[in-house]
Amino acid sequence: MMSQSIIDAALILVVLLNLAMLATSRLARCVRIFAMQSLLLAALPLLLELQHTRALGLHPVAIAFGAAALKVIVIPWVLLRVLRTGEIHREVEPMIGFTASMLLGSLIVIACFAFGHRLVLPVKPQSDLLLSVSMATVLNGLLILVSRVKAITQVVGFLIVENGVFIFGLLLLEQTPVLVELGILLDLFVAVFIMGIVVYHIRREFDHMDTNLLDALKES
Amino acid sequence: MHVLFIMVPVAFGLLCLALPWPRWQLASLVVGSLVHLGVTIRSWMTETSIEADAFFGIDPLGHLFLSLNSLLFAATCVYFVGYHRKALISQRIFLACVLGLLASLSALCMSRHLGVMWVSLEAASLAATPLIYFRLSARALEATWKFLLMNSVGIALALLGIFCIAVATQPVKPAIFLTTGDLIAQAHRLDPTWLRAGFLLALVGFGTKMGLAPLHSWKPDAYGEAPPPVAALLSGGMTLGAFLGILRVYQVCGAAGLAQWAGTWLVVFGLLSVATAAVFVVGNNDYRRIFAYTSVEHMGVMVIGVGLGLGGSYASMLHAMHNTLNKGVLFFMAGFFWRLYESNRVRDVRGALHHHPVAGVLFLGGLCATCGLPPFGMFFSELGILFAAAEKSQWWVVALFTLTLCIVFVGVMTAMLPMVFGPPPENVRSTPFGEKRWRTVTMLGSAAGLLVLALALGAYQPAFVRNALTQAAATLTLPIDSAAIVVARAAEARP
Amino acid sequence: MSILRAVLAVPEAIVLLALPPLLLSVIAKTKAKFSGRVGPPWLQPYFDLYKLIQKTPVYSRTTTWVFRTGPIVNLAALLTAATLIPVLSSDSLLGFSGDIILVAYLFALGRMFTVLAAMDTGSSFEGMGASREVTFGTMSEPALFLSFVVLAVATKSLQLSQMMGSGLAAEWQVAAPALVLVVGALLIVLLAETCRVPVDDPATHLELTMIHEVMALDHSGPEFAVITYAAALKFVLLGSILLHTAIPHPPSLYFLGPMLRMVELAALACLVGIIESMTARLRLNRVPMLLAGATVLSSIAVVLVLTGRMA
Amino acid sequence: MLGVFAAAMMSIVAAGPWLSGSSPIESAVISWPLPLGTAHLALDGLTAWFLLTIGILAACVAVYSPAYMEGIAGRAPAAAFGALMCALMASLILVVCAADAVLFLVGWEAMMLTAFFLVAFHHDLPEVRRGAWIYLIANHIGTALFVLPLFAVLTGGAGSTEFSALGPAAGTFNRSTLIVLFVLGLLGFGTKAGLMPMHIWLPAAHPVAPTPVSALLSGLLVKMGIYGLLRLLTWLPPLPTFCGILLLIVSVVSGVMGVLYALAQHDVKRLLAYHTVENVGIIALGISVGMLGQSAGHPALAALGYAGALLHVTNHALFKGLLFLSAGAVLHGTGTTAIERLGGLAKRTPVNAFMFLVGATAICGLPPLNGFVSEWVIYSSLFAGVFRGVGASGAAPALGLVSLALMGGLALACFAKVFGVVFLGQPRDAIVSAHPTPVRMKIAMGGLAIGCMLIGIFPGQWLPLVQSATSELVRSMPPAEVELAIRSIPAPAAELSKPIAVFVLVVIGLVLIRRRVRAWATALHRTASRVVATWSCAYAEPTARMQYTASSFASSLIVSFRALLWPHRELVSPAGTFPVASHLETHAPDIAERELFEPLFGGLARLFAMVRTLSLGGESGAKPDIAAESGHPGPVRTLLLGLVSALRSGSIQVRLAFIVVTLVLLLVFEAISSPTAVNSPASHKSVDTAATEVKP
Repeated sequence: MMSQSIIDAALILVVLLNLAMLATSRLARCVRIFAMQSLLLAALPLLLELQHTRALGLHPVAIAFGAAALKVIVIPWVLLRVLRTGEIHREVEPMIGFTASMLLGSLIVIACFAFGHRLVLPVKPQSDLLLSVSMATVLNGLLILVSRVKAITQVVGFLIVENGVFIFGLLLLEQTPVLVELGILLDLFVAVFIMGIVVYHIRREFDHMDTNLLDALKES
Repeated sequence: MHVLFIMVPVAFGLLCLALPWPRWQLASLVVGSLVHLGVTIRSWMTETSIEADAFFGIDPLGHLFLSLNSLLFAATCVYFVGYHRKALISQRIFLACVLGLLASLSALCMSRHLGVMWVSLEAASLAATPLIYFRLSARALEATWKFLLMNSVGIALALLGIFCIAVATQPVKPAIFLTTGDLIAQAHRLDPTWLRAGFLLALVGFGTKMGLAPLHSWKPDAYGEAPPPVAALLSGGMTLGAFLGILRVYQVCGAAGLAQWAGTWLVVFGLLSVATAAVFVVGNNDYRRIFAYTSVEHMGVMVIGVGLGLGGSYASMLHAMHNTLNKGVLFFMAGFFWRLYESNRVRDVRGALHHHPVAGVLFLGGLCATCGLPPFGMFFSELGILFAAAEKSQWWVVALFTLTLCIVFVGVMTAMLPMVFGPPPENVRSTPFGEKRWRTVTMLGSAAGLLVLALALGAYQPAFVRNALTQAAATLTLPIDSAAIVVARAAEARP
Repeated sequence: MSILRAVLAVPEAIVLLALPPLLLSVIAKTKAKFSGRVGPPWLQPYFDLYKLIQKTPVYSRTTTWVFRTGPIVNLAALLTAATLIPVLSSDSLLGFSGDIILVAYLFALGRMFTVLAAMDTGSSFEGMGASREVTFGTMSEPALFLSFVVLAVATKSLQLSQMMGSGLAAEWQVAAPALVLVVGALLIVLLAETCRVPVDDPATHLELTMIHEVMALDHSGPEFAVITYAAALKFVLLGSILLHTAIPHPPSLYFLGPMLRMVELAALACLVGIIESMTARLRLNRVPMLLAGATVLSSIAVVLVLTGRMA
Repeated sequence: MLGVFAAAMMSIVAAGPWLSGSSPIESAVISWPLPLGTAHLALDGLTAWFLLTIGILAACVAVYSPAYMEGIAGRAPAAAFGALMCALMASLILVVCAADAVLFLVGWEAMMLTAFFLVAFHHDLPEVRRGAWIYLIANHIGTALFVLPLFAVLTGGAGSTEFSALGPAAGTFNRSTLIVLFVLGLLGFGTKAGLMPMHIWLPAAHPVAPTPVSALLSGLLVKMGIYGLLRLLTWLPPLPTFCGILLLIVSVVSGVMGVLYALAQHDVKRLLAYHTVENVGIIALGISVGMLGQSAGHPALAALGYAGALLHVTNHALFKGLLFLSAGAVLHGTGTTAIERLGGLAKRTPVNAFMFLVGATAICGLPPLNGFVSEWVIYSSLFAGVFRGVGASGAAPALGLVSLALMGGLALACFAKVFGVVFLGQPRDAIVSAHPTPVRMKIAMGGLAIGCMLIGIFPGQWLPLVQSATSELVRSMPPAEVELAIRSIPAPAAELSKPIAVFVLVVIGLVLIRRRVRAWATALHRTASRVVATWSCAYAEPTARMQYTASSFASSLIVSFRALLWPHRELVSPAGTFPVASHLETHAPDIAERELFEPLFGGLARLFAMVRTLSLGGESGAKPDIAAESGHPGPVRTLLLGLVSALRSGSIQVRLAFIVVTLVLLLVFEAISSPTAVNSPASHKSVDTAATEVKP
């Protein structure tokens, strides 16, 4: 069926976006890539629902629109605003070089695909890729978290991890009640909001966003 | 009833935001926490029942933790009245966040649904973030950033773990909610592989929040930089919440017959934490960081206790109770010394016993309680865990446990005794607030209250306390060895 | 204890109390003979004691009651020991199982008070002597006890009179080598405890080299008499322990035994005199070697006895 | 203080009936809900014996303390002192009365803690803080590392914390477990009892504690270690001979080394502390004979050994208490306990001098005082051991005999030194003045001194009291023989009392004669005795500086035992025509402290410091030497450098990396360990079909 292939294509695109995120050197573009990825993810529940049962239930729609509103519009807006207000030096400054992190990321992706299709789900998922893609996304997000020095990039990394979890959540669309998922999205939003504030403060305190220099607190 | 636990703090928190006058804001903070405490006490009087597949309900375990939190918050709010300074930026937000923390922790303790639990825990950590940044200094900011990021990542992993458990429930038809009741009831039909994965992810996630080694590294920074009352709330209250998260998942694993497997992991992490604390306490020169590491140690002890099952989990509940009381005392005294000597460093604080006898005695009491000396309760809990390990004849656990605890004792005492004994240094002020005695009285009073409570509950255990603890422990251990599951499994196997 | 024994105990006690000074003069005579002199009259020690007793004492203003009681306690301890040690007849008045320990500790008590009396004067010489006394006493004690162990194991008894009586005579056939070693050890202990050459020279007047005499520097009059007499008595007691070990009398010779024992004591005194005339005093820091030698002898004896008993 | 006194009296009264006749064990479960275990108290012969000891000493200390603490005016309030003393009493009584493992441990730790606060009472002085710290750490390590695991093993086997359940459980253990248990007990309780080499806290804590506390420490706390060991032996079945020999060797070492170190000390209280080590060694000697007797199946021997140990427990409490109180009186009067500065106190405080002399005579085990009685029993038990050929065919008891004799001689030397230098002669330091001793202190000391004398002179009445306590210890053996053995203990005491009576009479007689003689001589010459300066070979005016010092007094012995002591002497010998400032000092630093514990703790601290600084920044020990490597760093070194610098920085990335790595490791470990985690594609299909057919 075609929706199946659409879903798979979307998932592959998500993974590619991860790698693109690893490769890009501009903060603003990182945020935008994240927004695009989120858009795809917001679309996914609808596609899945369509493929699964020909009608659209309230639940996936709510999820889709909540996610879209939050991750595609609000959060990127917050981040970009932080970027703009604090005249942040716009380079990414990775601890691991772009090519190296690219390679690592793609290795992760390969490993996840190799491992993921060996993992047995109790119920056959709509797409075999879901599992692998979510794992790949989570791990890539963690990689960004660990390898980037800018506070803002770390926020983005955290968001990527959340996206991976979101993809995993799609596996059990019919289970988790809407309330909980919206709560989760809300928490996510508040988290990012507060992060944004803190990042802003960091810039004001240290007039930089380089978390490498945040190491006054250690055992002596 | 359940709504009250959440709405009372929320309402008073909004009141804090609304009221223009600082004094009134403080008043509403104290009143709010006290009302919450009152509601808690009331809840002990009345018999509470749990409706199935409700998002909120009070089971013995949650009730215990809820009461502990409520008590700690009440004491801390009273303490804060004495502690706070006039020139305080955005005091209203701070107070609102304190009450928000209380609300979300109450929700956490009462939540019957893993998702709801996760949401409220995340909310708790978000409410805690501004509290850590209270001092508006660069160091505080750094601590805040580390706390926020690490906890968010941890919590995300925990969410992944919960999803895995959800995946594990897929074979169950008709589909069930993620309410703990259902999960435990249907545990034997869950997919073990995904359950294991879920447990491990949740362990790492909640473990980060709880501060188990090697995921603990945000703790010393946060506790060292946050204002001491906040550190007390985090180490005595929020860690309990994270612990509860682990326990919920552990309950499911236990019901699914994975208790042995999960327990082993808990013991491993516990021992690792106690050992880490041992290494980092010795020769440390910042007393708040030392307290942070003792917190890591106590988390480890609790986890070990649960991992050992049966007798151990009772001791673990006992330990959780005394940890809350004790952390309150320690950080209250730390705040007092901070005001008294204006230094975090151990070597700047000398001769407290001469300088301020009451504070010295309280601090000494807190130390003895932390180090597990009788008649304080931690002596009994640690002894109980030791005996439990011996009963299961896990000699390695016995050996490592005693050795590491001993090292922690040596480290803490070596560092802290000079703070209490000896002649005080010159050029320190006699009372932190000049002529304002009432501040001293409130601070020391709340500390003394907790300490006396710890002492009383350590030496003498009233029947209802014992019941609460044993019932809480029973919820952890009963499903594991109850015959029902075995029968159910047999029924499954037959066709 | 039979009536006869009680009756016989009286003359024995009298002889025992009267004997010691005589032995001193026996030693003196022997040494005189060896140096080709006539030597003092036989009863000289008794004259000395009488002279001392009637002198009025001179006390240092540093001293306290300890200075006066010291010699008395010492003498009392030795007299008590005399009721436990078989001296002439081969059984003792108050002997009981375990009295060897009491005897050893009575000697120690005497030493303690002599030393304290010496230190009471606050003079550096007495302090020096006291230090040496306790040093050598400490070192001779293990040798003494090990010898006791040998005798006890050999005779299965803890009562001196049984350890050295006719019971031992039988043992001499079995465990002769061990007992010979014990006798050697006991001889050394005797010389050390009674402050004789080669450990100490009572005749010298170089205070720096003396042990026993220097402790008595400040004692005068009756106290000094008591000290002198006590020294002699100690010689008799230790000597008779040595003799009962070396030459256990069979019970067959009834009243001959005590007479014979007196002769043997005199002979022992001669022997000591001969030793004093033949050998020179050891350097003080060599003395521990001698006592260690005694300990070694007796410990070898212990090993012999224990292994022998195992076989 | 009244409270302490009352408690002491009560304990004596409580102990009374149990000593007279061995009535059955009386136990009471108090309805006091503890978080763990049951509040179960029991009173048997052993308990009663220790209660008696506690009572006697504590009563005298209670009389003594107020006057003493008035004299030593510290900044700390007297009320706190009294309260702490009461707490200490309570915990002591709890320890001996507890019949439940948890309750016992509560008492045990409470005792340790209250005693710690008492030791640290005058905490203004740095040496007090150090001593108290060493006390706390040493005792807690002993408890935490050895006593707790011991009880963990026992209760783990028994499944209950009741003492009554531990015995049967111990019966089921195998040989190696029993040995482990015994060694744990030896280390744990030995630390409290101060057996070498776990003794280091005694010389640290005793000198700095207020004197009544030192008396209690040395007289009672240390005995609790002995109590614990004996209690453990009542549970364990007869142990292999090896254990008995081990204990014997340990006790011989602590006895001889203890008294040797004592000989080398220059501070009265520190010296007394080392003598405690020695006397504990003597007690343990008795216990070891008892164990040997048990393992060889000789009830008489076992009973004799244990009886000797128990007797010495009480006697040591008496005379060591007396000595400490008397030393306290010296401190109270002169303000110092430095031997070399004191002298001639017998003239100024004669009563105190007499008290100290009594204590000294008793501790040297000299007749006619109580020390001799117990040592005599231990001697005879050792001899009996040699006869029976127990313990390496009698060699072990023989060793015990010799070393006990050696200890006696050395103790004599040591106390001759102390008494002679401190109380006799002239004051060595002019500035040291002596106030008279208060009456209440005299009364307290008098009580103890009278106790020593009574026990020493009437052993026949004393020995029977120990029977019921001893029978507790040998209960595991055939009762008939045990009965006989117990009866046979006090038999020789009657014999012993005869010559002692003779001795006392002779002394009195000689004193009377001396009186008459002096009267007669005075009548003869019409001149009373003259008092002049010390003659000392005709020095015109001997000064106090010319006296023999304690160091010189002990030096000859110390030098001859230097192989064991490793003393370092500072001898500035006089040189030149007009020599100036020559002096001799001998110090014997504690081998166990210097060679065993300091390196151990130092090493641990260094190790932790390295780990800490490496894992979260700070001054790293590793970084410089890696950085110091000159030249262009290769890949490995770069990696190392990067790793180290990353670890040193408290950077957020590293900490997140910790989380990630932990997670990945866990999952990988699970995936590898559990085969069900990863299925082969083959099984995939079956699941698919299952899923499809489940789907409607």
